[in-house]
Amino acid sequence: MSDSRATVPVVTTIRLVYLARLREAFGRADEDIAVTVGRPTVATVLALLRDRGGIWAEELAPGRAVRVALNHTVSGGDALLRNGDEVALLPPVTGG
Amino acid sequence: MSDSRATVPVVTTIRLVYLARLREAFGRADEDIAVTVGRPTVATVLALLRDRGGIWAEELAPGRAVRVALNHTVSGGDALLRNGDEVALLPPVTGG
Amino acid sequence: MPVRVQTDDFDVGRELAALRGTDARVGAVASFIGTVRDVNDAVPVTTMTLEHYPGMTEKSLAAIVDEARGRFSIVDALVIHRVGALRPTDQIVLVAVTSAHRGDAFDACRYIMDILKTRAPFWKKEDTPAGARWVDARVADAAAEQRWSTDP
Amino acid sequence: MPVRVQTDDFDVGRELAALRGTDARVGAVASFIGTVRDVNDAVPVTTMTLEHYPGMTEKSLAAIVDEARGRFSIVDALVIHRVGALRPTDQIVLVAVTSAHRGDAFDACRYIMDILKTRAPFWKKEDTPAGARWVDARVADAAAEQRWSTDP
Repeated sequence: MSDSRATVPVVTTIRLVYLARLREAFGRADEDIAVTVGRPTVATVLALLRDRGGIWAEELAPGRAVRVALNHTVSGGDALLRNGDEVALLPPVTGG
Repeated sequence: MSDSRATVPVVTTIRLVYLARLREAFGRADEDIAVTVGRPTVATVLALLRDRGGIWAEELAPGRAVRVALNHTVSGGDALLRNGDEVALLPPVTGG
Repeated sequence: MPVRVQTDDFDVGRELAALRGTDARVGAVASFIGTVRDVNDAVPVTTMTLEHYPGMTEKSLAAIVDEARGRFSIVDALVIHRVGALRPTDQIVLVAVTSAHRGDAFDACRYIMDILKTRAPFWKKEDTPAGARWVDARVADAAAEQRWSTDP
Repeated sequence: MPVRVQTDDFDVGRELAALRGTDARVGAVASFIGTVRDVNDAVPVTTMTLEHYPGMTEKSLAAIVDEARGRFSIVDALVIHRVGALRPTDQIVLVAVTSAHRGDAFDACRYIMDILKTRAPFWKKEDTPAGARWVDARVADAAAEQRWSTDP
């Protein structure tokens, strides 16, 4: 019993938000994804998105100028994610 | 006759303007002075004023921060003066 | 509230008067207004749309103002940034800073603008004769931000 | 006329709007307002009187604006300086500059203020509890002017 409980995958639901040019490139403003990896990070989510291939792999290729905001604060790839977190992908900003 | 004409002193009339603290120190806003020196300069006028002694010698002593404007433009001591020129004495400015 | 994101235009005179209030410690008010030009990178611009990331934008602007407060001796600061559809000559952004002395007012105002340009989540999309295009980030803006990190 | 000396107050919003006009080359408006503080060098100030040297003042301010035009890429500039009796929180001076880009607008606005402070023939006399006193020129202002002469 305790063994079977340990093998039930932990699901972390993350809200993804795509801004500006990325919203148009991906054809959506936001989505929820379920991450089943243990202790998921921002990098985990980016890898999952790249695995979709096509425009996803292209826009999120390493070296592309995409910033990530975790719960409205700019974040690095190793930030740990918790259920309900909001991860936004931001192209270079051009306000002011 | 030609000799006596040469000895008639040339008179250059200069309008002097005293600004701000200097106006109060000298007790006057402006005055006209007649300079009889040939080819008078700004320095000539300053020397004449210093020769008055007292507050004049004190305020216009070399090294004091007094600027001179000749016809509304800041000027050095060797600027030549002509009849009707306006020479203003300016304490350090404090506008803005 | 020193930070606002809004679609409506703003009245600079009224905003500066409100920021100054009756505070007689203030001797200097530095301000900056960004406006829409009718040409960008040599291409005519007829209209533009400014979008942002609600929630993060206000947080980001407030953090920039706080950093300015930490770096410079200022009395108060205001940032207003518009979003939505804008046309040439429209006002986009107002940054205003009050201080006892002009050096801090100028520095803080410029600092806020420079950092806002590279960090606050706003994006411009321009309508041009060749179609709509997202504005590219300017290298000059990154350089302007960098300038502040070499300060003591 | 980009330079005015007047006893009347000025309306910043109206002045900036007039300076910008409908010129869609303008992308940046930097402005500075100097205001009367109620304390100077730790002494309370109740009122002050600003005097100037009529004729030279306008010429001096116009020359400073011309120098700014020569140094920076600007569209237009405005300087308004008040004279006469002023009280704490009153506006003293407005310097505003329009440009395509913010760097030139900020630089030119600050340049004009820095040079105005050390060259334009204005003098402040403050009324304090200990009596009236002419304001001393500030060392910091001379340093601010000097900063510009080390530029290329």
